[in-house]
Amino acid sequence: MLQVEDLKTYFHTRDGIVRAVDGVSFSLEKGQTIGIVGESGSGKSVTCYSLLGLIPMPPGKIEGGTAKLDGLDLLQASEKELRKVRGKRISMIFQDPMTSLNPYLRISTQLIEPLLIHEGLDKKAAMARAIESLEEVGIPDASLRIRSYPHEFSGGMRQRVMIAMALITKPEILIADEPTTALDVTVQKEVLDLIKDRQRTLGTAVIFITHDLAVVSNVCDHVHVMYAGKVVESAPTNRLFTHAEHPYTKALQRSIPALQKKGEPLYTIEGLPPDLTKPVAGCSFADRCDFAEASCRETAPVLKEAAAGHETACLRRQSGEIDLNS
Amino acid sequence: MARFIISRFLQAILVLFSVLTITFFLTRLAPGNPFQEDKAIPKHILAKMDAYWGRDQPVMVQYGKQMWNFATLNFGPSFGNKGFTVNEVISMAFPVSFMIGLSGLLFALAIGIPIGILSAVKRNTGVDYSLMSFALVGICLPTFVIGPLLSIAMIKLGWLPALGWETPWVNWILPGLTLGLFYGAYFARLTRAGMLETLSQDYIRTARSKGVSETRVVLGHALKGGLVPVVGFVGPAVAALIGGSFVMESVFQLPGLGTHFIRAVTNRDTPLLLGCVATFGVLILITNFLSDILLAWLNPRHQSASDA
Amino acid sequence: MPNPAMDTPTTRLEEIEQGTSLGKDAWLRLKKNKLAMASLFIFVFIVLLCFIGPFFGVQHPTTTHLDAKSQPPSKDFLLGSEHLGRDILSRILYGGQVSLIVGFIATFVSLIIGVSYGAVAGYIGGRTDVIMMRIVDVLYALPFMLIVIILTASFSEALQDIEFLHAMKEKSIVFEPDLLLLFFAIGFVEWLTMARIVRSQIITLKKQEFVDAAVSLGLSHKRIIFRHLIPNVFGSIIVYTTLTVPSVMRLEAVLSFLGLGVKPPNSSWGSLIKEGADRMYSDPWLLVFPALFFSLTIFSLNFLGDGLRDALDPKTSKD
Amino acid sequence: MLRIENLCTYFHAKGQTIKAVDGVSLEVSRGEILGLVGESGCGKSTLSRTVMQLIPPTSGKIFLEDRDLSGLTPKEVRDERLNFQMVFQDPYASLNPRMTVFSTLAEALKRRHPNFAGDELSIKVGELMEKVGLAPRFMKKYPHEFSGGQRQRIAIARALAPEPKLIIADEPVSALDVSIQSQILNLLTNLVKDLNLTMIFISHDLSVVHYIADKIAVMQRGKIVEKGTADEVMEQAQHDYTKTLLSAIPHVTR
Repeated sequence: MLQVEDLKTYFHTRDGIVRAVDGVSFSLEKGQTIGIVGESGSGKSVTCYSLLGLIPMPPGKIEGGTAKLDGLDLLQASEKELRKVRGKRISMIFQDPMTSLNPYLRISTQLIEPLLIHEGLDKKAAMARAIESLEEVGIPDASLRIRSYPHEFSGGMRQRVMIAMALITKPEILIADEPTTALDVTVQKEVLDLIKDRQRTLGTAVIFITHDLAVVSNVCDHVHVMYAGKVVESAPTNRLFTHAEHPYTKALQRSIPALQKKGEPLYTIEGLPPDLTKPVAGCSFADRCDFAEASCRETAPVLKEAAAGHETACLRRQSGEIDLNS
Repeated sequence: MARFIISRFLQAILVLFSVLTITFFLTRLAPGNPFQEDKAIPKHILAKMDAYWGRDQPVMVQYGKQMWNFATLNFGPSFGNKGFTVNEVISMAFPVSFMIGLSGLLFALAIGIPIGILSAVKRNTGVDYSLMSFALVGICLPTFVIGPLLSIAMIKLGWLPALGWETPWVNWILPGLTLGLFYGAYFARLTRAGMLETLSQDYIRTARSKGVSETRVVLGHALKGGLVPVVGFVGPAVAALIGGSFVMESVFQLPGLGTHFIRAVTNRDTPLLLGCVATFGVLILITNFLSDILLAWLNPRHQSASDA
Repeated sequence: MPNPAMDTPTTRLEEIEQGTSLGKDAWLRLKKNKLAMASLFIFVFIVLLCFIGPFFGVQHPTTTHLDAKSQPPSKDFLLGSEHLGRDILSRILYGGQVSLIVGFIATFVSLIIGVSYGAVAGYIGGRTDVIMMRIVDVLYALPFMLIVIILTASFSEALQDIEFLHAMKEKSIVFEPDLLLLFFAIGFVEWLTMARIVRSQIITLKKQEFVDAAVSLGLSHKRIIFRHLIPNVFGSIIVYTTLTVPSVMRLEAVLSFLGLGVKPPNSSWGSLIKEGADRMYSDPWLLVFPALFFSLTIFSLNFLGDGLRDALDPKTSKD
Repeated sequence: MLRIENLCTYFHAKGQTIKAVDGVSLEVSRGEILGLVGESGCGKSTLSRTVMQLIPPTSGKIFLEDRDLSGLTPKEVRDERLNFQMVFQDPYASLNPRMTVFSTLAEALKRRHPNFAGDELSIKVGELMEKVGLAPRFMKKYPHEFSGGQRQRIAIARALAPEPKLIIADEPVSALDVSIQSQILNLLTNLVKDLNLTMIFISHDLSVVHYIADKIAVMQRGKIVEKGTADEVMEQAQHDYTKTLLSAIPHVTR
């Protein structure tokens, strides 16, 4: 359904060209849920924003690659074509519910907007659909509360409104940019279950962006791990946790406190995240990798199949010199 | 909402009261006597005149009387303008000043806001720089320079009659436009800053992700938030506009309250002075009141959390 | 992990690298902004011209040359002469001194009152803050033009006959009674916005965690205010000051225009422009040159202020 | 080391009283890490700020090494402050952007040793930086020239400078990436072990607290609903709020 090939998005800032997304490829089938995992600065959000042209240009610029949605290349599409896709075929929900809703407009005005634009409904019909969508996401006495303003809702409630707003036009794809990071653990669980439940009933495909490996393991079928603007590993979720094929993924898993025995010092990835303005000839994780060799710093790694549906971008793993799961 | 209105109204009364008190004591402190014409008036006559106007009573009594006049809205005779009461002077001159201020404000909003929005949307491009430097020109040239230049231009282009007082509505264009240009520049910069701030908010990105067209994003989503600082400035702007209207009156020879006010100050015509201050004070309080209500309507959060 | 019980001091003092402070960082960015640099240069040039120019053989501003009334710009009257035969260039330079002095001292007055008032209100908070801010609201609602007019008009005679001022007047123009009055009147009115800006900055700063850290170190209030709060508010104070000077000069010009500011024989750009505007049809250069100097100064100060704001604003520095 | 008895901190806003801390009693002995867990709005930050004397308590007692802090005069409180220091959550807000690392640490060091000066002070600052894993040659740099993780190390060094008896870490790692998080957690555990510190570690993330803390207290709406050793609370949770917390954590399914 969605095929992204070698996407490149750079930011031309005062201190040099930031290669935020440097050749990312992935695909998304109907009803599938994929996770894009990475730490801050890995380019996971920029990747998805580039698909919908939500990057501020300047300073941002899509340098190359294609993103085919059933034949339509989103990267080349005109603003008019893109506007037909946004909110109709692909919708988004964002991280911070406190700031993602317009504080000056009523919930009702913001909810019916996609219906007015994409389905040409009149206000009354759109209003009914909006109340119904609020009930579907579990907001009590929706018909009363729909006319109130965002600041009268709690964080968890607002995220539900966001989900209702994104799914009101029954899009084919939902991009969720860290939807639960700003929420408390208990509320996070409810929101995750809600997304899964709505996905089942509507058959929407979901791209889940997060830095939290544990969230990914519960929600996603397939995971792409990103580091410094590139995908370093992509695998079905269970294989990722049992047979990690890239040192960065393995290191990430070992530094999660929940997986460690008490008292043992946590595994730490030394050094600092890479400077995206300085391109690296070899593997950008080389300076922080325990298995790094001279060869890692010369040739740029490329994603290669390590097992069925499981790719890694670690040269030494591809040549079998190291085994991460021994 | 009612509690909000009442608390604002009480505050307004307090402000007006303190304004009048300050002004009264300021004039009292100032030396000199309203009757000191150039030709020396013998002492005893001066004393009799003082007694007649009650200027010889203890200050507090005068203060009390003056405040009573203020409360009953009649300010007694004006020293400077023989034979006219203050109320008459004001009722004649105030509409002129009010019209200058109003047309100035309208022009300022009409010029400032669209320019502010346009240069915010087209940030850091040729359009933005040229509009903003135009706004800067508006701020840099004093009103009494823009006025004459504008009038020459208009007359040369034959659009407008010369100065004076013939067809009423025509004469508001020039002073209004002059003030409008000046304060329009302020409003333009404020709107641009407000819009830029709002356009960088997350909910604008949400709107775009819903497939909303760019114009609708700017006018539908961003405008309300962007105008909050502008509405906040309307109150103080009116206070400044009144000052500006004085200048307009002398540049375009319009018989407004400003000229009377200046004359009242220079020759110590306290009743007229207080009358003018009260009129202007009320005008400002009304506009502040309106801008608060507009602000509350614009920004629902503002009203419920009525700030301290 | 470095073993914490390190005995030999490994800090070789000479190895310490110098960091770039936010101030230096801002100066570098300001340098890149050509517009701001150009306006800084223009402004400094005008100030020097006004204060040093007269020493280089410019006519005395008040001597009248009856034979050369209302001459267009010529060899001996570089910018022409006005109806009493006085040289325009010298009047502009001396007038410039007056306008600039009024601009800076009135701004200085508003800076001192505004910053301290705002800092105190912001830092103490609670009821005192509310009361102080109510007072500011009262003053804000005042038609400040009236106040300035009342002050200047009613007290100008009073100051005339104070001997002390007469003695000082010869020393320098600053002690001219009218000017003293202007400094105080404008300063008294202009500090309100500065107080509000400083107060809101202090309040947001107070919530920052590094202030809590300073408090939990048991530092004195004085040290917290001057070492932690004021340096972080400095940026917006500088920016706003560069925007106050032009607005104060404009206020002086309006007052002079209404005949309440600088009294003849002294002149300021405001009074010169007024005279020019009166005779605009017959001798346009009387209006053009003073207006040119006046606008150029305000224009450059405004652009400088904008440039400073972008340079000092951490948000824009990160993009 | 620290004993809190029935501490209450109430706020009065718009007519009703908010019971942020409502009768909390806790104990922390020397060299021990107490984990304080609770969701946002449960009052854990208010509790830490009350113990730090940044907010006056409404009632109840706080004993530091059996010395009652709530009864002291403001002057005594200021002297006592050196014994308990705090590490904050947001690395970008907890350092004065206009002061170099050197002046920030020197200011804290001089509180305990006013006589330090000149080179001796620089060396002491250098040692402090090494203790938290930072290269001393960066001491003259400004906070905006460091990454989030490095800034948190500077904040920890500042907390260590006056050699406090108790350190309260209020969500020190929540704003950091996982890889940086583990660096800071290891640093904290080593420091507590080597310098025999006492620490209260506050977080909304139960798994992080379980890893680092010896004892855990779970807080809900101003009250401590469960107390015990780390393993007791994790394995045999009594209170159902703790159980919901535990079940809500997305465990990595093997």
